[in-house]
This record gives sequence, C-alpha cells and structure tokens, in this order.
Amino acid sequence: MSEATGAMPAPTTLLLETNALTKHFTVGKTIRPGSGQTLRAVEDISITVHKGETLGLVGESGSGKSTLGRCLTRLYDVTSGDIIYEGRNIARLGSSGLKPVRRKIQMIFQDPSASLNPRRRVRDIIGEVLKVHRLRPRGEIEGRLGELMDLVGLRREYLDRFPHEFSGGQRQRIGIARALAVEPELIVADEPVSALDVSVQAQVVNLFADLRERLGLTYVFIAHDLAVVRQVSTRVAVMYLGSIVEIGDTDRLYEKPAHPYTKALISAIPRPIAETHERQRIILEGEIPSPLDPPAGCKFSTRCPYADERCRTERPVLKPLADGRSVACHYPLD
Amino acid sequence: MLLAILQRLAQMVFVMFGISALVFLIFFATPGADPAARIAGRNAAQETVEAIRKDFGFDRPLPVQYARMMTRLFVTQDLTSFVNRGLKVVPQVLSAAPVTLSLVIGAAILWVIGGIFVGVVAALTRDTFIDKGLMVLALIGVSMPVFWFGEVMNLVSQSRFHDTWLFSWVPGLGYKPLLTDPWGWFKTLIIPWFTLAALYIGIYGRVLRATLVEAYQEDFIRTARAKGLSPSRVMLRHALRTSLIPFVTMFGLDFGVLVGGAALLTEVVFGLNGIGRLTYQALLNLDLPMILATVMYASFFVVIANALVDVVYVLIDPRVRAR
Amino acid sequence: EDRAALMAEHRGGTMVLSAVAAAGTIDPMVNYTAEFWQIFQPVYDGLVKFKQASRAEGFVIVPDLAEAIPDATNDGKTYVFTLRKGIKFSNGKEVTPSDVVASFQRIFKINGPTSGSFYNGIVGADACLKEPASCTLEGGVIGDDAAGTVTINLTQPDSEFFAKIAVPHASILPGDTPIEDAGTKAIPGTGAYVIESYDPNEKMVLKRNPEFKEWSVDAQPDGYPDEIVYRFGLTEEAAINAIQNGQVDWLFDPPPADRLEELGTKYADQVHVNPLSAFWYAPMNTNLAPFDNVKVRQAVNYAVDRDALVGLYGGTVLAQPVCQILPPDFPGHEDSCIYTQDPGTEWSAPDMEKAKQLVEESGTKGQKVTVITEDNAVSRAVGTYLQSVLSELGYDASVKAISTNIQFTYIQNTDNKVQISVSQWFMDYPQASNFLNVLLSCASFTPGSDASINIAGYCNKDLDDKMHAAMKLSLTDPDAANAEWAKIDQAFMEQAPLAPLFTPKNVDFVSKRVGNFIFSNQFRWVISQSWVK
Amino acid sequence: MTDTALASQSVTEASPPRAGQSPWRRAARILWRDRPAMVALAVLIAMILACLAAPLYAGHVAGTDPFRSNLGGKIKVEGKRVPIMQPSTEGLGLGVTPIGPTWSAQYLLGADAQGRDVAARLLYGGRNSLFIAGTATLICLVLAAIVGVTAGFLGGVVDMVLSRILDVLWAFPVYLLAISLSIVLLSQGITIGPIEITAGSLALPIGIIGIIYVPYVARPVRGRVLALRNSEFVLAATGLGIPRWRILLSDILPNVMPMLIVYIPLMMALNIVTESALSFLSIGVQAPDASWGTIIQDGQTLLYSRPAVSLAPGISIVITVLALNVLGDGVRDALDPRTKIRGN
Amino acid sequence: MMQTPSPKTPLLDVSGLSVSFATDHGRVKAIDDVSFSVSEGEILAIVGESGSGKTVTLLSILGLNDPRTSFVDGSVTFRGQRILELPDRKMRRIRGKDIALISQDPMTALTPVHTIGWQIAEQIRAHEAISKAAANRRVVELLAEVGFAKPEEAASRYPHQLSGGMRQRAVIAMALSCSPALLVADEPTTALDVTVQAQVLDLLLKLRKDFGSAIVLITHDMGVVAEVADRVNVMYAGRIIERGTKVQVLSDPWHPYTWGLIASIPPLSGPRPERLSAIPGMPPTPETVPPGCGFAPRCRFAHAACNARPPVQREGERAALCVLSGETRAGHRASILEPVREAS
Ligand SMILES: Nc1ncnc2c1ncn2[C@@H]1O[C@H](COP(=O)(O)OP(=O)(O)OP(=O)(O)O)[C@@H](O)[C@H]1O
Ligand SMILES: Nc1ncnc2c1ncn2[C@@H]1O[C@H](COP(=O)(O)OP(=O)(O)OP(=O)(O)O)[C@@H](O)[C@H]1O
Ligand SMILES: [Mg+2]
Ligand SMILES: [Mg+2]
Repeated sequence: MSEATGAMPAPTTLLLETNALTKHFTVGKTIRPGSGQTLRAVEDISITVHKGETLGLVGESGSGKSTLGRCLTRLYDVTSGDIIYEGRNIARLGSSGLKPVRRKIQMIFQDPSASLNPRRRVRDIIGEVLKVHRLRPRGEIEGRLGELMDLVGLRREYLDRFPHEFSGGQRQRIGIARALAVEPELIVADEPVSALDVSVQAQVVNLFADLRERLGLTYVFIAHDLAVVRQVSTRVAVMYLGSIVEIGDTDRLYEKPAHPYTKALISAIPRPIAETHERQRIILEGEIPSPLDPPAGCKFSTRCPYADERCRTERPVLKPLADGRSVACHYPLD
Repeated sequence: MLLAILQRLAQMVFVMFGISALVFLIFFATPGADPAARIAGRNAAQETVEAIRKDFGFDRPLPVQYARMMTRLFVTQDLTSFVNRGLKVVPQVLSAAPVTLSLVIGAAILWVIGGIFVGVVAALTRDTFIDKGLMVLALIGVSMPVFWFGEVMNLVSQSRFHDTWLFSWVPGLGYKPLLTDPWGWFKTLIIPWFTLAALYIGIYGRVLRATLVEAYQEDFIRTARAKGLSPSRVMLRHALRTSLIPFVTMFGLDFGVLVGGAALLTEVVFGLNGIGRLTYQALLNLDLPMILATVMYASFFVVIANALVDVVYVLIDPRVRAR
Repeated sequence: EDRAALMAEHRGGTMVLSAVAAAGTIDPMVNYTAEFWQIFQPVYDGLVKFKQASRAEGFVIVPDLAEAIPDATNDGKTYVFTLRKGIKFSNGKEVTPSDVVASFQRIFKINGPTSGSFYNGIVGADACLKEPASCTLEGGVIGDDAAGTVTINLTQPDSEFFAKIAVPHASILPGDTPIEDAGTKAIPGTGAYVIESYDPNEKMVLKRNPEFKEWSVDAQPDGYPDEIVYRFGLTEEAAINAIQNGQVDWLFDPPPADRLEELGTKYADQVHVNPLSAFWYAPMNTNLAPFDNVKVRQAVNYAVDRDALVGLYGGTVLAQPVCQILPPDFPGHEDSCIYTQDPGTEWSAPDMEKAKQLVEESGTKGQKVTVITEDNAVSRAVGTYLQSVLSELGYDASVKAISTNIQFTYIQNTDNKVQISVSQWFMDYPQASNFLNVLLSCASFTPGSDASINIAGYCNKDLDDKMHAAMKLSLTDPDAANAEWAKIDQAFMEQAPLAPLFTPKNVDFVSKRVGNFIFSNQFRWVISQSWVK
Repeated sequence: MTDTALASQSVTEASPPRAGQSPWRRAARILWRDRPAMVALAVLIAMILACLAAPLYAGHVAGTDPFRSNLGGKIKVEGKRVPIMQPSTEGLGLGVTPIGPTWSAQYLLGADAQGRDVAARLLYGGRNSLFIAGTATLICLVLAAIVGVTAGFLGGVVDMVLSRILDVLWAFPVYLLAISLSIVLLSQGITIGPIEITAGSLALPIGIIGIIYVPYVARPVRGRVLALRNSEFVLAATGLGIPRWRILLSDILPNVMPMLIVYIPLMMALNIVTESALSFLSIGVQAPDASWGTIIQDGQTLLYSRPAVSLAPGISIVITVLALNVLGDGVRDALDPRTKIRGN
Repeated sequence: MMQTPSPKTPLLDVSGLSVSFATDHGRVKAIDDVSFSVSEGEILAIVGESGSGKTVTLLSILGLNDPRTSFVDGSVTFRGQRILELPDRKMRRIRGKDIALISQDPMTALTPVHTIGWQIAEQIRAHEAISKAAANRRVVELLAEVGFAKPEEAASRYPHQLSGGMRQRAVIAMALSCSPALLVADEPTTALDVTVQAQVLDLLLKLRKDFGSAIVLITHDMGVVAEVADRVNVMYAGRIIERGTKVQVLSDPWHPYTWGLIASIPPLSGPRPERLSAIPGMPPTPETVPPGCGFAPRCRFAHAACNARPPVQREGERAALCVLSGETRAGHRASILEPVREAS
C-alpha cells in the first residue's frame, strides 16, 4: 500500500506510516452475543507522515478524522492494520509497551475546556506528566514548568490558576504546553482551533507554526476549517465517511482538486475578500450516508454529480496521480 | 424485541436468585428462628420437635431445602406458611396484591398530579414566595416519617374529629374490595392515599421543579417562546413534556418497590391487608416461606417496573426509539 | 326459662371481632394460642369441657360429648366414657366412638404440640411419639361403637387428665379428617358454630352449625349472634377507634396504654376488667453470670418496684404486684412474699438497700447484662424499667427488644446466652403444676433447643421430686397437694430462678351494643353468649 | 511582527477577580453569599450545639436523668407536688398518664411512658440521630463511591456484576436484613477487623442505613464515572502515558467529589427519616438510649394522651431535614460550574 | 446579488438599546447603546466574536430576556410600533408571526420529544385559526420549500433523527411558517459543515427572493457576511463599532478591530503568509470592558484619547466608533492589511 504515497516527493525521513488501518465501533451492543451493529469509523487507511511536515486532515463532521487521530496516538485500539512509527509497529502494543511511544506522539484536543481537568491547577496538570515520566529531577521541575509556559506564551504566574480562570485561547495553550512537556516528536492536533474565536484562532495557529520551527515538530493537524488547514499544512488529506478520498500537496490540492468531493468542499467555503472572478459554487445535494451502512461502491457516489454505475458498485482505491497526489476516484478531475 | 424480553427475564432470574439465596441464608443464620420449635409450639416435648423437624425436612442440607422450597414456590405453588400453617403463600400473595395495587395506584395518581402541580407552579413562580412556600411544604412532606403521619391522620380522622362534619364520613380502617363496594373502597382508601402520597409529592415536586428550571435554560424553550406560544403552552407542551423523562424513571422505580410491598408501614397503620403488611407480618414472624414469596413478588415488580419504565421511555422520549 | 326468652329477644346479628394478627392454623389439635382456643369454644367439643360460665366457674370441667364424667377404675388408670347419642358433626355425620379413637390417634399422627407433654400418659403413646405415622394407641384408647363407649387407659394415674382432655387439643373430630395440619381449612366440629372461611390476613367467618342441637348449656350452649366475623390486621389503636365508632365489637389484644384513661372514663360501661391466671415474670438464666449467683437473683427480686410495673401496665386496677409464682386465687396459691421491704404475705415496697448489699456480696458489680424483651409496648416498657433497675444495682445493663414471635423461642435456647428476659405465662388449665412443673422442672430444660420452656435453665432434683410427689398426691387429696405446691412455690422463690413481676388483668373493651358479657377464668370472654341485638 | 502576538499577549489578560482560586474556594464563596443556605447552616449548627449541650441541659437546667425510669417520682409544678406518672382517678381508674408539658425547666415537654424528661431525651436523641445519619451518610457515600467508581471505571464484566448486585440490594427487604441482623448480633456479635458490632451498638443502624442507600448513590456515580472515563481530559491523561490508577485518583475521583458532596445533605435527611423508621421497628437505637426515631416510637404509644412526646422529635426532624435540604440546594448551586449568573 | 434597497421607513429600528444583567459582581452591561435599523427585504449582518453581545441584542428585540435578571433600556420599533413596551400578550402575536427566530444551534433548538411537523404546525396554529389538516398541509409545503426531498416523511421525524443540516432547515421552515416580515437568524450556520453551510446560506438567499423577508443575520464569520449580507454591523464588547454596506466594510474598514478581524483570516488562495496577523489578547467579558474604547487594550494604535468614550465617525450610512480618522486611519490600516492584501 505504501506505493500509494510512495510517489510523493519525500525530501525528509519517514516518521509514521499506517497500513490499511481500520477502526470499527460496535454500537447498540447489549449483553447478548451477536447484538449490535458495526460502525465503520475508519476504513483501510494508508498514509505516511514525514519528519517535519504537517499533514492536514479535513472532512465533514463524522468522517472519522478524530477516530483516525486517536488511533494514531493509540488512544483507541485499532481493529486491524498497522501503525509503523519509526520502523516499529505500534498498532498492537499493550499499555506497558506503549509507554515510550506515548512520549513520542502527543495529542491536542478540540475543546480546550473539556481536555483540562477543571479541578486541578495548571502546575499539577503539566507537572504530573513530568513526574510520571521522570523527565526532570524534582528540583528542576519548577524551572521546566516555567520554560513550557514561556514556550506557549503564557505568564509563569498562571501556573497556580485553575483552567476555568483562563480564556479559550489560553486554555488551548495550556493543552499544548502539557503535550510539549514530554518532548514529543509528533503531535496529532484534533481541531485545536475550532472552538476559538476568529481573532484568537490566528494566535494559536501562529503558535503552532512557531513551535514547529523551534522544536522541529511534526504535526497531523485535523480541522474542518479549510482555510486554517491550508495555512498550516504542507500536505492535506481529505476524508469522507471513514476513507481518504484525496491526499496531496496543499497548494496543488486547493488549486486543482482531483476528487469531486474535494472540489465541492473547497468551492463551498465562503470567501471574505470579494472574489475577483465569479466562483462556481457546488452545492451538494443530500446527506452524508451513515457509517453503519455505507454505500457499496464509491462512498461519495450517492452525492457525486458525476457518479455512474461503476461508481455505485466498485469501490475506488487511492491511486497516485502524476503530480504526486493520490486520489480515490474512478474519474479524477483534471 | 424477543431478545430484549429474554434479557429482562435473565436479569429477573438473577435478581430473584440473589435475593432468595440471601433471604434463605439470613433466615437460617438467625437464632430463635428454628422453625421446628416454633411450629411445635410452646412447651412442646423434644420428640415432637424432632418429629416436626423431620416432617418438614429441616434436617436436610440447606441447598436441598432451598431447592425444595423454590420448587414448591414456583412449580407446584403449594408452599405453605410456617406460621399460619396450611396457608398457601402463593394465593395469599395474589389475594393481597389488589389491596396494595389499590393503595399504590391511587396514591400514585395523587402524587403524580400533586407532584406535577407543585413542580410546575414552583417553577413558574421561581424565586417568589409561592415557590419557597411550596418547597418548604414539600420538604415537610419528605421529612415526616410515614408511620407517624399515618397515626396522626388516624388520630385526627378516626378519633379526635371523627364526630365532626369534617371526618364523619371516614369509614373504619380496613380494605373494601373495589368490585363489590366501590364507594366504600374509595372512602377507606382516600386517607391512606393522601398519607402515602404526601412523601412522594414532596420528592417529585422538588425534582420536577429542578428539572423544569433546568429545562428553561434550554435552547428549545427559547425557540418555543420565539414562536409566540403562550407561557402555559411553553410550560406544558415543551418544558414539562421533556422534564417528565427523569420523573418517569423515578416513578417507575418507586412504583415498583411500592407495589412490591415497600408501603408496608402505611398498610400496617391503616390496617390494609396488602403485600406490605403481609411482608411485615412475615418478617415479624420470620415466616420464611411467606418472606420468600413476598420478596420474590417484590423483586418481580422491581424488574417489571424497570422494564415498564423502558417502555414508557420509548413512548415519551423518541430519542430512545431510534435505531 | 329466661334463657329461652333472652334467646328469642337477642338472637341474630353479626358480631365483629378484631385482632392485630391471626394466630395461625385453625386445626384445633395444633393451634396452641389463647386467641384461637377462645374462638374454638363454640366450634369444637371434647369428651369433657370447661364450663362456659362466669369467672371461677369456668374452671369447672363438665361432660360434653360424654354423657357424664366417669370415675376412674383400675387404680385410677382407666376411664370409660359413654358418648351422648345423636350429636352430629357439621358435615352431618354422627359422632361415634371410632371418631374419638381416630381423634386421639390424630393428635400423635400430626405431631400435635402437646402430644408429648399432655397425652404421653396414654397407653401406647410412647410408640406413637416414636412412629407417629403408624400410631394406633393400641390398648390406650378403645372405642366400642356398639356400646357407644370409649375406654382410655393410662400408664399412670393422672390428676390432670380431665383438664388435659378438656382443652381444644383433644377435640373430637370426624374419623376421616385428613392426617395433616388442617391449616386454613376448617375441620367439621360439633359446636354451635362452624368456621365458614378463614384467611389469616383477612378474616375468619363463623356461621351457625346447621346440624347443631343444644345438648348441654354448660358445655356447648347455643349462641346469640347468627354470624361472627373475626377480622385481622387492625392495630390496637385502630381497633379501639373502630369500637368507639361502632364498627367493631371487641378486640382481642389488650388496649394500648394511652387509651386506657379514655376508656375508663368515657366508655366505662363498655369496659370489663377481669383477673387472669397468669403472671409477668423475668426469668434469669441460672447458668450464666451474673445470675448463676443466687444472691444476684434475689437482689433483682428485692429491687424491682412492682408498683412501678403495675403503673406501666395501666395502674392498680389492671394489675397486681406479685412475688410468687402461682397467681392469686389459683390452686396452690398461698399469699406470701419474701422479697419486700418487710417480708410477709404481701409485697409493699422494694428493698433497694438489701438488693445492693446482695449484689455487693456477690461481687458481680459492673458486669454486662442484657434484658431481652418482646417488641411490644408493654414488654419493652417493662424491660426498660428492669434495665434501669439493673443499672441502679451497678450493672452495665442494656435492653433489647426483638420481634414478639421470635422472642419466646429465642430466650428459651441456651445457645443464645440470654441472661435475663421478660416473659409471661398464661395457664392452660387450673393446676399448680401447669406453672411450677412446666416452667421449672428439669424435664422442661433442654440445652440448645428452641423448645425449652424452663427459660431459667433451673434444674433442682430435690424440688423436682417434690413436684412429682405433689402431682401424685393430688389424685387422692387435692387439698393436701395444693398445700404441698404452696411450699414448692416458696422453695423456688427462695432460689429465685425468676422474678415474678405482676399478675395482669384482662381488659375487654366492647362496643355499645354488646350485651351479656360473660368472662370465664379459663378461656376468657365467652363469645357466643354475648349478643349484639 | 513575528512576536507581537506572543509578546503583547500577557499585557491585556482579562484577569479574573482572584487568581488561583480553587473550585472549592469558589464554591465556598458562592455558598457564603447564599443567604437561605447560610441561615440553614446556622440552624443546623445551633441544632448540633444544642444536642452537644444535652448533658448540660439534663444535669444543670432540667436536673433530670434522661435514661433512668422515674415511675415513682414526683415534681413540683406551680407549687404543688405532683407525681410524674399520674394514675387516672376518674371512672374505672384505668391507665397511668405521664405528666404533660410543664413550661418549667423540669419536664419542659413532659414525660414519656417511663417517666423520663422528654426535653432532655430530645437533645440526647438528637445526638444519636445526627450521629447515625451522619456516619451512615459517610459510609454510604464511601461505599457508593467505591462501587460506582469501580463499576464505571473498570466496566465490562465487573460493571455488570456490580450493577446486578445493586439491583438485588435495591429490591431486598431491608427490614428483614435489619431484624435478622439485630438478632444475630444479639447472641454472636460480628467482628469485622477492628470493628466489633454487638447488639444495641449504634453500628447496626449505621451499617444498615449506610448500606441500603448505596444503590441510590452508586448508580449516578457510576454514570458520572462512565462519562468522565470518556472525557477528553482523561483521554488526554491516557495519551500522556499517565498510569490508570493515577488517572483514577487525580482525574476521576476529584470530579466525582462534587456530586458526592451534593448528596450529603440529601442523604442526611433521608437517613434521619430512615433511622426513625428502623427505630419504629426496634432495630435502631436501643433503649434506654434515645434517638428521634425512638422517641417518636415511644410517643406513638402516647399519641392519644400526650401527643407532645412524638410531636417534639417529629418537629426536630422536620426542621433538620428542612435545613439540610436548603443547605443542600445551596451547595448544589455553589458546586455547579454554571452558577455564575444569579439574580439577587 | 441584490443592491441595497432604497431606504424607506425601516422595518425594524433599534435605537439606544442597552441590556444589563444582575450577576455575582453586580450589574454588568452586556450591550451598550446599540442602534441599527433594518429595511424591508434587506439582509443585515451583525458580526462579532463570542460574547460580544450578538445574541443578547437579538433576544432583546424579541423581548425574550429573562425579566428577573436583565434590564433593558432603549427602544425597538417594529413597523412603527414600539414593541419593548408591549404587554406580553401583544408581543406574543408579533413573535413568530412578524418576527421569527432561527437559533444558533440546530441541535438544541428543537424540542426533542415532538416531531418537527408537529412543532411547525404548532407555530402556525398559534397564529392562524386553521385546521390541523390544513396546518399539516402547510408544513409539508414548507418542508419541501426548504429542500426536503420527502417532506411528508420528514414531518413525522423527530429532531434527533435528522442531521444537523436537516434540522437547521427544519428550524428555518418553522421560522418561515407564518411568512414573517423579519427573520432574525442567530449564527444559523456556525454549527454546520461547510457544504451544509453553503446549502443553508443558499436557502436564506432564495427565501429573501421568494418571500421578501428582511433578515438580521448574526455571525462571526466574515466569509458568510461577504456571501449574503447587504449591510454589516460589527460588534465588539457590547457595542456596534462599525457599520456600513458589505462592500464598504470589507474593502474599506474603518475600525482597527475590523482590520484585525479581516487580517486574521487565513487566505484561501495565493501564497500562504508565514504567520497570520493576529489580534493580540482576548476579547473582554462584560465585566472587564474598559469604560472608554472597548477595543483599546488590544489595539496597537491606542492612545490616551481612547480612555474616553470614542466619538462616532459618520459618513452617511457609514459609521465607526473610533478616534482614528482620515489619514492616520489609512496609514494604520495599511500596516495591518497590506501584508494580507499583498499575499492574496
Ligand atoms: N466511541 C465511539 N463509539 C461509537 N461510535 C463512534 C465513537 N467515536 C466515534 N464514533 C463514530 O465514528 C464516526 C467518526 O467519528 P469521528 O469523531 O472520528 O468524526 P470526526 O470526523 O472527528 O467528526 P467531527 O468533525 O464531528 O469531530 C462517527 O459516525 C461517530 O459517530
Ligand atoms: N442572562 C444573562 N445574565 C448575565 N450575563 C449574560 C446573560 N446572557 C448573556 N450574558 C453575557 O452577555 C455577554 C454577551 O452574550 P451573547 O450571548 O450575546 O454573546 P454572543 O455574541 O451571542 O456570543 P456567541 O458568539 O458565543 O453566541 C456575554 O458575556 C454573556 O456572558
Ligand atoms: Mg472530531
Ligand atoms: Mg450567541
């Protein structure tokens, strides 16, 4: 499967790779065996993440972005497939085996207030991590806490405050500081700016860029705001109903989307600055199908304006295009 | 659906087994409860006691006794009481059930209406004196021990003021069957209903008020008001309708245990020979077969009530209906 | 005579009785409660019976199904009863000697509670007790259908024989009565009434027996009410209210203390107070510290203020202080009190000083003592009072009430290590042995058994022998025997295995309409002889 | 302009009124401003103080022994010496009635059937009632927390088994347990580690009351833990490689606490009433010791002649429960993070 | 896109509207002296960040603030009638019929226990005396109107059975059910995905065309404004700080906050800037709004004059609440917006 992305001009080293990663949930299950339905949240995903890049992950609500993110960080057990991190398959590790991995891969969550325990001071929230992993001797913890606060642009005095005493943007910074405490190499950020105000969102986006520069981090950046994703990512993957429909270099993907869904998505973004040329907006009809019962062929075929019989019966696989992008479509646009 | 029913049944069997085993063990661990001696009577010769012990099988190992008793309770249904000998417990429980049902259903109607009234009025007049007054009344209802309140009701209606116009209609205590004497049934039960309901009106009123106040923070209430609906319609069709869901859960549980005999103190105080009094008498006598029967019946109702709550849920909360 | 006139005037109507709870089975051979023995009177008959008459006259034994009380033959070991002719069970069958034989066999076959204590003197009883199922009482009870006689042979002469066969356990039932506890299904009887239905959680209904023709006003008189309904489940308070409001005619249980004053003043003419042959006492476990020390037991007897207890029971009208075992006016009773301020015939006041001194001497001060009472108002009050006295005597005393129905068996079992408890004894029949022998003989003490009526666990071989002698003596000379019993009573009291507290009186509160209230000392109110019209 | 965002960041913080204020402090502050809750607290404290002062009252004010029967005693009322237990003199002379309220320090509320001072007993009884209710509440909450947290946190089979056990407990006839236990204890006593429970020990009603309401609290606790277990901050902690036990201690438990605290007044109230019901069935506090429940029960036998005896503890219960509930409402509001805006 | 309609008598005129709330910290002003008007058939967008008072403004127009905790000042005139002073009964007749609300979160805006058909019919029948059947027929028409493929079936669905976009369309159908002259939409697309947002915005435009309703559209998304609005009001910290037509505000913004807002949006085409131009600091809460210019603490160009209440700069319909004017304004603006403009 790695051929799918193998054609990418990959200047840097491979950090993380997934191989046919699949995650199913069972919903409506009761004690009797055989009950419940399988919800295919993430299906057969093969991607690569290279050191130092930012892979943007976009898609509509429910398309499986968070689930994929949580599988990558091994917060969820995967149903099948591999996650190869620095050459080691981490998909089946148990909690003890995961311990070193946890230090390398970190997650940042969408809702900064929900991801911080409201009953603990910032000092404890971040300090606990340092203690548990014995990252610093006792005496140096205080200094390290200060450093981390500086790093994310918060005052050191705030260490003694509780999460509810911060604004949303500040809380997100605390979440970032906590993730940085373990000195990770890869950060999976799950919609880190969606809950923030427009004027604050830019601050945090900038912070991410700064940190990447300063600390040489690699990001998987999940968002549904395509403008933000474009701003931060070097490559972008578009998800639809648990699968990746298109993945490739950011600028090329935004300029010339190859998948009809990507195209519709990009055309639907309202543009604040008056457009010079009249944009052709594609308004998709219908609703996103249920992941409990996805369409048989191409998952997008139910809403795709170009869908034909083949699309409805045969599921397209992610195929590389000439320009290094990959797209899962029988009839990629050009 | 069938599977769901089976699952309920499995649950019921588990709960019933757990309870019956517990009851059984407790009974045999209790000193002074030797059924043989008590069946033999006071001043009985040792031979008599031994003969009875053998006759009733009390000399067998406990699991055998348990199995025998459960068979007689559920299969042959001829289990008889240790105290009122020859009294078959199953028909006894069945004949006591209508009394308890009459008491509990009547009280339930009262407390549902009363609870809704108190909750709605208090929520509508939130933070005013009416609200506070109602909440204090509700608390008084909650904090009065029911046996005491019952006795006071008797004192007032049967003795002190029985000769006045206020209570001269009150008939003597005891149950009158609904079918043969509906008016007498009503008259004898009205005070017990009220007594039992007082506690629950308090609880339900308070809970409902809290959920209503919470519901009023919800967006959909704002939508309803923005639609130009009258306040009463907003309250009844939107706020109350959604707030009834926790109300129904509580109701199901309480109703279940009450029908199962938890109203025993009320029944005792008002001389109603229902499940509760049956349980109470059986407990005082440590009459194992009767205790087993009433307890099995009670756990049956608790589980049934749980199941019913689920059904009602589906009726009032379409969200559960999904899938 | 005027009974006929009264009958004509007052016959009919429904009488409503009430009790807090039913008393179990209605098999007359099994049930052993005052509550149902009373209601069995107009339903069942024995060969002989206690007279249905007022006060002490109720102790008199009269012929019932037998034509007369036979004289003993064969050294007092054989009695031959001749049955009256024409008496029918309520199922229409005539009473025959074989019914009598079957009835006596049935006592054993169903393990009747007194089979081993009342009827073990009949020839063949031993075998029956061992193998109840195949009981024949061969040579013990012999019926002769042709002659209409029944012969009963005893292994030994028994002065209490007639009393024992006059109680409901020796009721004569149809020969084909099933050999099992009848439970809630009434067995046909010969009395004026039949039990038509019985539901222990609801009511018992008595109707006139269609087959009944009065043969002896003394033993089985015709009754006034057409129907008697016995309701179960009303609390005492509720029943009192119901009687006051005319909804119920009588309640079995003693009225609660807080209603007494009201009853005694506002309803004085509906209240009947009568003495009972019974006593409240505190058995002390003579095998357990501190009561294994006679001084401690005596100290308790000295210290108890029986006046206070009388007050707890409802005042001087309702109870009388006692400090001996046999109740006043009971055969064998002789006024005497050794545990009082100045010992003599009567109790006057507690002697706390003496009591404290005795405790001091015993060296048991400070020990833990628990008083076990029944969980009802009076018993609890008495226990609480005893606890108070024991603490004053220097013990670390506490009181514990347990369910009324369990307490009685609980305190009997030595395994439960009960030190002192509150209990009562009501006589079965008017014989001193029914108190002294039953409550204090060695035979009544079985360690580790729930059926060990000698609660004090007191076994005195010497006194045991004296009791046997007295029982023998009463066959020939009842008066001398009674004098002997009085001495035994006193001898027991010197050892003080128990502390007699008071003799209660019976309070009957009836509705306005109840007339002709007759109280028999044996089975209390004679229900069928009162009218409601 | 690279660093302006970060640099000028701190200058303009909308700084909160008091920095570093813990959620508990915040709650305390809100509660402090809640006038009804404070009045209720004052009432409760007064009640507790009065009960603690019971020996003082009995010894020095009333001068009566609340635990000794005083059936033959006499006291001075309005200059006359009258017996405490007054035998009826009219009619048939049936019955003996204890003296009623005297409006003097001695026998202020009259005597009970043993001739003891009801007012003094009321105070002593309050000690037991409050102690039993308080301890039982504690036990109940601790047990419920353990069961609920275990079930919710471990889930799976453990959860299922624990939930069914809670069902059994819920449907179990408590009074049977109580009656039997009290009899078992009477002869044997139960030794659980260092605790020995004997008959008449307060541990019995405390234990029973403590256990029977466990399902009542454990179920919602379980639900809360279940929600917490899937919350983002627990997920975040997992992702940081923090061990599960540490997550339980530092993330789950502290967040279950407010819920448990909200239950305290509620359970206290419920327990006081339950204690009285148990005492009504003679399974609570053993005579001569008193609790409000036992006094009500004593008074029950005097309801028709001396209603004050049962009314007094009844009213005490109502006042306490009322105060506890008002306080409980206050605590609930104070701990609710949404309580920011309240009209006055 | 339509031209701004000629200013006739406005349909809705809000002037000097102030709302304050009673809170723990005393009274705080959530919105301060807000004035705007809407003419028939016009779409007025109010932009502002979270907490700037958008929702409060809109609720005040409908008179839906809780009278116990809020104090409303100023006047709201609808079709020449002052509606704030109207008695509740009369106000109810306007709500839903003349002014309809589309709320922020379609997930919570519908009562979960009634079908959407029922809820829409309820509104119709609240204002018009028509039969149930007729109301139901209207419901189906309306649902078809807002783009439901199977309107009959949709009418019998419960809210939870619909996706977010469908719910929002149902809410819109409900708002339209009495053909209101004015629709107030509180962030109708914020909770939706872009593709669904596009559907909904399309729908709003179509409705304006078909029904001629005026719309007050609240949003924080400049893109949405650009897409549908005729005129724009920018709100910050409870005040309207800038107003004008869409083109004026977007291409010639006057207020530094508006500049920051526009600059902080990442561009969708052209080269990507290294960093975004962010507004430093956080939006204030009502308690922390400074007395003078609300934006001053975050404003790079703030000086002493900003400590007083800034003057209103006006140019016809165009206005801004800032001390900056003319030359200085253009210069400052260039320093913020130029890098962005260049980039795109
Ligand atoms: N723990 C879970 N149990 C069952 N189903 C789940 C669970 N988590 C996610 N899902 C389902 O998996 C699918 C993908 O969800 P996911 O949260 O990954 O989507 P997303 O792209 O992150 O959406 P959003 O933009 O709303 O965050 C959804 O249909 C969701 O309902
Ligand atoms: N009932 C109330 N009592 C006290 N303060 C309130 C109340 N309602 C709103 N506020 C405050 O008024 C301010 C404005 O709130 P509003 O809801 O209008 O903001 P908004 O612009 O709609 O924000 P969002 O984009 O988050 O919806 C907020 O700071 C809020 O805390
Ligand atoms: Mg997500
Ligand atoms: Mg808003």
